[in-house]
Amino acid sequence: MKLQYNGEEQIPAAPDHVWTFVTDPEKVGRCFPDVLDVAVEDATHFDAVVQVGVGPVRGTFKLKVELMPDAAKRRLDVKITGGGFGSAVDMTAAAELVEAGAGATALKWSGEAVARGPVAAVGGRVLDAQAKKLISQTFATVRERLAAE
Amino acid sequence: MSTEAGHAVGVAMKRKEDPRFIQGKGNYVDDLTIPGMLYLALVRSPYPHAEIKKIDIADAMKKVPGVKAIITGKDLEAAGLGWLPTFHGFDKQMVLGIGKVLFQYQEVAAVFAESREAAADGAEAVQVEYAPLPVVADPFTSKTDQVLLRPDREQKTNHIFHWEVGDKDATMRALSSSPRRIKERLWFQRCHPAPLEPCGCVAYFDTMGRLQFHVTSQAPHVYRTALALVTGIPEDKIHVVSPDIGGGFGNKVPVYPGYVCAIVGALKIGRAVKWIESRTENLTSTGFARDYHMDVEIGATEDGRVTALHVATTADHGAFDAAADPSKYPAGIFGIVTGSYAFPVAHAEVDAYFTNKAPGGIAYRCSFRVTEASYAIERGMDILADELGMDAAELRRKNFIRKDQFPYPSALGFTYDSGDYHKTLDTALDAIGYKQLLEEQAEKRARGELMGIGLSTFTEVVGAGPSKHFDILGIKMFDSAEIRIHPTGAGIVRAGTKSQGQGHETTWAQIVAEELGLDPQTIMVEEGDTDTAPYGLGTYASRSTPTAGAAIAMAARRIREKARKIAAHLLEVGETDVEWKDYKFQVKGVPSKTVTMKEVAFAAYTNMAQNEPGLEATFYYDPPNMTYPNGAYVAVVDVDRETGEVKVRRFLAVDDCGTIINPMVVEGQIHGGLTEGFAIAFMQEIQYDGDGNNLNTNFTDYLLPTSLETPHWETAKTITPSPHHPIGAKGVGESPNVGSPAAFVNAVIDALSPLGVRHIDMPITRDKVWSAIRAAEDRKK
Amino acid sequence: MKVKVTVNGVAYERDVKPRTLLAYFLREACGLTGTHVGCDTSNCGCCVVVMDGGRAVKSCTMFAVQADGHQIMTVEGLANGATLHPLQQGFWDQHGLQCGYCTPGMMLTAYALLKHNPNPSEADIREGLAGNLCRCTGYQNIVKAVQQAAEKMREPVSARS
Amino acid sequence: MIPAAFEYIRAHSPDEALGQLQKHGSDARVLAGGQSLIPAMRFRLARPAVLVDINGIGSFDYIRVSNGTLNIGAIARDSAVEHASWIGECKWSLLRDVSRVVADPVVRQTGTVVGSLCHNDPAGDWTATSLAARASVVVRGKSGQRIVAIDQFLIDSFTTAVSNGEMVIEVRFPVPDDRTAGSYQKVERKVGDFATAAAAVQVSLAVDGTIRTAGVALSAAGPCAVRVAEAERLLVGQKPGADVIRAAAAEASKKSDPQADLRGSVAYKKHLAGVLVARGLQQAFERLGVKP
Repeated sequence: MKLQYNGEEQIPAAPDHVWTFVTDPEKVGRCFPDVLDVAVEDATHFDAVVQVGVGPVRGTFKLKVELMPDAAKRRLDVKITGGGFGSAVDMTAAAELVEAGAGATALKWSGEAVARGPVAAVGGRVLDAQAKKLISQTFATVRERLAAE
Repeated sequence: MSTEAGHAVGVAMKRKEDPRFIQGKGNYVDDLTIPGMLYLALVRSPYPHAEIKKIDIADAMKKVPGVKAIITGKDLEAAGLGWLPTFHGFDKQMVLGIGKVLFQYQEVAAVFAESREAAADGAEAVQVEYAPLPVVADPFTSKTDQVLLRPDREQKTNHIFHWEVGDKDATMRALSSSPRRIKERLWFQRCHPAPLEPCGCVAYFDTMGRLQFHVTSQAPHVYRTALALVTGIPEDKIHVVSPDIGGGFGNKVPVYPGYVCAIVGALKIGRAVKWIESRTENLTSTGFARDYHMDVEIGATEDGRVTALHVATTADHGAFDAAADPSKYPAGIFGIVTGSYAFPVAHAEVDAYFTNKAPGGIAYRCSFRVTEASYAIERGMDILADELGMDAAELRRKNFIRKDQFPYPSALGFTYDSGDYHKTLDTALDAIGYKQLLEEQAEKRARGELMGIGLSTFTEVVGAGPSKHFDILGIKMFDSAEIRIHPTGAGIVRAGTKSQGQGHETTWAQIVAEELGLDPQTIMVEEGDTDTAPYGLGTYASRSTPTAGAAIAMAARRIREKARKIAAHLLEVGETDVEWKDYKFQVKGVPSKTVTMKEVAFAAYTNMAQNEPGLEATFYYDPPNMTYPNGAYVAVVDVDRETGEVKVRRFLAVDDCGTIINPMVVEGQIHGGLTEGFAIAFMQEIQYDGDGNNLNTNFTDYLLPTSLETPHWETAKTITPSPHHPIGAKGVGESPNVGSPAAFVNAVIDALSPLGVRHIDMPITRDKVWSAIRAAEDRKK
Repeated sequence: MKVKVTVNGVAYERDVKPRTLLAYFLREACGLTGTHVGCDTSNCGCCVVVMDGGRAVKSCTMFAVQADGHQIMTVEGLANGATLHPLQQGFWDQHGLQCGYCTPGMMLTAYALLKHNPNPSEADIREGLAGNLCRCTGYQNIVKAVQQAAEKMREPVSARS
Repeated sequence: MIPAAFEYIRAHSPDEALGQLQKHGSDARVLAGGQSLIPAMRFRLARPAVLVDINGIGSFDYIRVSNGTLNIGAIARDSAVEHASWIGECKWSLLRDVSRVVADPVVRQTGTVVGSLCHNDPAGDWTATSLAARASVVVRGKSGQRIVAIDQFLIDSFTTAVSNGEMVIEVRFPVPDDRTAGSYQKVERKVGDFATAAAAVQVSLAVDGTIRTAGVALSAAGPCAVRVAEAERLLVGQKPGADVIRAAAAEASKKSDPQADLRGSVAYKKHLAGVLVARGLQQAFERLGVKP
């Protein structure tokens, strides 16, 4: 099953500042909701373990994350592969940074998740809620962290 | 109920196998426990098409208590067991993924452990790294060969085979010169037989080093030979036992990777191994059925006489060609597609392709692709009737093969044995009150209500089959029986078939009893044990009665001939003076001088004179022809415009299966087959999305009807015995499943036809009906 | 965990893991293989047993530890010695089974149904059995079997053969 | 399919259950009927470390009327509602309808009303019913108990107002007056399936024959069951009739925000929401002897 989401966050920080944050594997990795562990491999790759919890469904997802920043430092593509529960979940997310007034950035994001295996087959409706949460909360947390800086 | 000697065929005798089932004493494969037995769980791929980068078994081996061993495709390949020949014989299937996986839920690693729990935990702990490959999710994409799915094959194409029968040029000429023509694409969706007992096995090597293999197999002898060929174990060192089987419907014909893994594990570890698949595994990896996209074209004269039939099919065979079809028939017996009609000329062709889906193409309660064929012609005839504005019954009647034309050579090479199609149809129309229904429908249509009447007047072809045409892995499709009559007149019959609920323990005894004048209650039936039963090809494709049933009758007649000699001795006359009359031997013309088979049996062991002692016989029956059961089915439906719900108000099945051995069992088979036909028409489908994900992996989404959805069935019969079968029986197990889907669909389309709806593919869901109604209404606006 | 479950009147004290499903407890710890498992989603009903005399439960959707201290009846407990239960007799007489795999669960669901409703109509029976799947019979003869049993069970005890 | 290992605790009293839930926090789940939880555990989608079984708490097994509400305890089975002595009364017709179509007849003998609400499946039957009947839920925690209106209880798919360390001990349905009737309309692909679409309605009439109160809710029409407040508003004060039914149905279709799945397309499900609300209202009025 394929799921698609999108949204926008208004961040009270300049685009360059936001860019530095979102392209830092350690920082962005820690913005995943219910993240248990982040292991940075190099500047654009890291592994993350996140706790999954929607209703009765509890467990962990092991995710391999690749950051693909563009040269203009305004668009970041993220490829996430991994899974849990004997199933595979592949996600892609894209964030675009647009200057929104003085010292503010509009972070426009979109995401897509493809789940395969028992999770998709049995827990599709649960997974929908989870994938949405994973992607939307990550960007919301990015905003919160930057706002707090 | 008579259980007296003789008069056994045609009696609604209660089933002899039932006492153990109703007391929970059935003996299914999962009921078997061997001391020290290990459990096997399979690791399966979540990806439909991917390279296997790495399989890490370290955690599973070290951290999960109770895991004894794990094997992968590479291990099997090294042992020469990486691939398994499919029954169709022209392809092979990976036992465990080697290098890559080709369908979602494909087997990737086998975990052997001390308990079910440990095996499941171990399978979960195996880590597999995949690199996804482009997915081919339908045969039309496959056709382009843009992604080559099977580089292991010599032929570098996804095209598996092209098969055709009939005169194409003549057919095309006849079509183009026909004043009226219809053409429609009909998709018979992918389904799964889903017997309630999943597949499974227990394998172990006994103290003599012999493989003891207990397995849910509809064809145990073929398994033994196949295992000998695959593993190199001499065939005498393999003992296959099919215990009680909780439904088969074709699902339990192929050999599955789990079986091979269990045997390899038993050999490698030296302990018994049990593998019982879960429902998810059953629905996602074992033999699917159908998945035929059929372009049907029929030509006709203005007054409704059919002139030609052309059917071009694109078949989706999944990742491996595991269709369990006879060797010379890659599209099975699809040539029966001319149905009950006297087509002067016809042509059928099938092209099959690989896709990233589970392998199969098995005969699901059907004689090899006959269900697809029957659906094509019975839908086609209705579409033609609609095109001509002619009553569907009238069109059929006009084109039926007439009673006086049998044996009838069909345009596609079959010789139909017997039938009286007009009588069968008339019986159905009278019984259901067709005229009144048409009147009611006319009134309802005037009020805008949607009521439909659907017909299906199908002809089946079963009993594969004559050795000159039919074989599986080279083994001719005869069947066999061995009968031993004991001194007291009791006896045992063993056959190469294997009941999965069809009631052979009762019906085989009835045939023996009828032929020998014995009490069926004292005739034991044994099947499924390759050490004791004579070689046979098993039970599927409605072949048991046409083949083994015939073999039993013939073996019984051999016994009767031998018994005649002993009877002559007992009656103190010459052998030629003894006749078999009223289930007894009698001195010709002297009704008072008789001797019963029971008396003869005793004499065979105590007073046989110069005759060979004992009373037993074996018969291998090579059928001279197939049998051709037929039927006329009528469905009456009401459609709810607002919700798209279809209510099957009435359904009448008139079947002609020739001589009936046990009317109660036959009726039970018809009820069951109609229920599966209903399920196929309205509920059952294995769907894949465009990414190759299987969407119907358990009974929450693969819908089997309950007692509440299932209609009430009405049945009736005509009897036209098969002229070439020893007792005139034709077989019935599958007719209702073959014939009924078209009746349901025809009824729904008939209900919607005033709106201009011409066709809806199965399964006919509420959403599809509602959408069709809405689209039709939009067109009118 | 130690549990004590009374099955068909016999107390079974066994040590089980919490995750052991009741169906496997009955089949493997008690050796009562008449209870079958046909799916993973509680749809098929092959595993139905009767708990505490009147409640039909799907034993693949209950843990053995939950049955601790309770009474379970399986298909093996239906007959009274050599005398078949009217449901068993009904299924046999009416050809209410073919492969036999769903039969135990079907009979036990019917058992609980008849406790609540001793005189069910065909519709009541069809509704009551809708949590059990059968692939062979098309249900019609199962309905007849339950009707026959209900009729038999309504007779005064003395009138039963 | 075998669940992952877990610790099993059988609670013998409400306090013991709460104590265990508080001790284990998010690792623990309450096991009542288990008819959704155990299948999820067999697929290893759910893998709670601790299960707190409340089936041994006899004091949770009740259905009784008290202070103007019908109270259903935490382990009262769906079938107990189905077989309740009063279930044939017109005012309880919504509960009667729903109690006959939840899951399947065997699952209903183990599944519980409260458990179903706590599970909060998007296609649940008791959730929509509770909205239409304006039920409330008694949630118990460390600091005593609170009563949560159903509208505040259902938060999102599989998510409710119950926090870690809390549990629901009861659901309360206001006892309707005698001029009340309801209806539950469900389209399902087969018995035991989740609803393709479902509608719960409950209406009461004033002495003058106008609609005094109306409850209209949908299931399988969004992340969780949803009240169609617009439909309720336009019904109240009107005489039962084809026009108001049509208008309420239109509001229901508008409100429905379903997901496409194997059960049907978005368009079909939205359409069904309207059809089912209309049929539900029609039936409820007929049950009150009014032919709209």
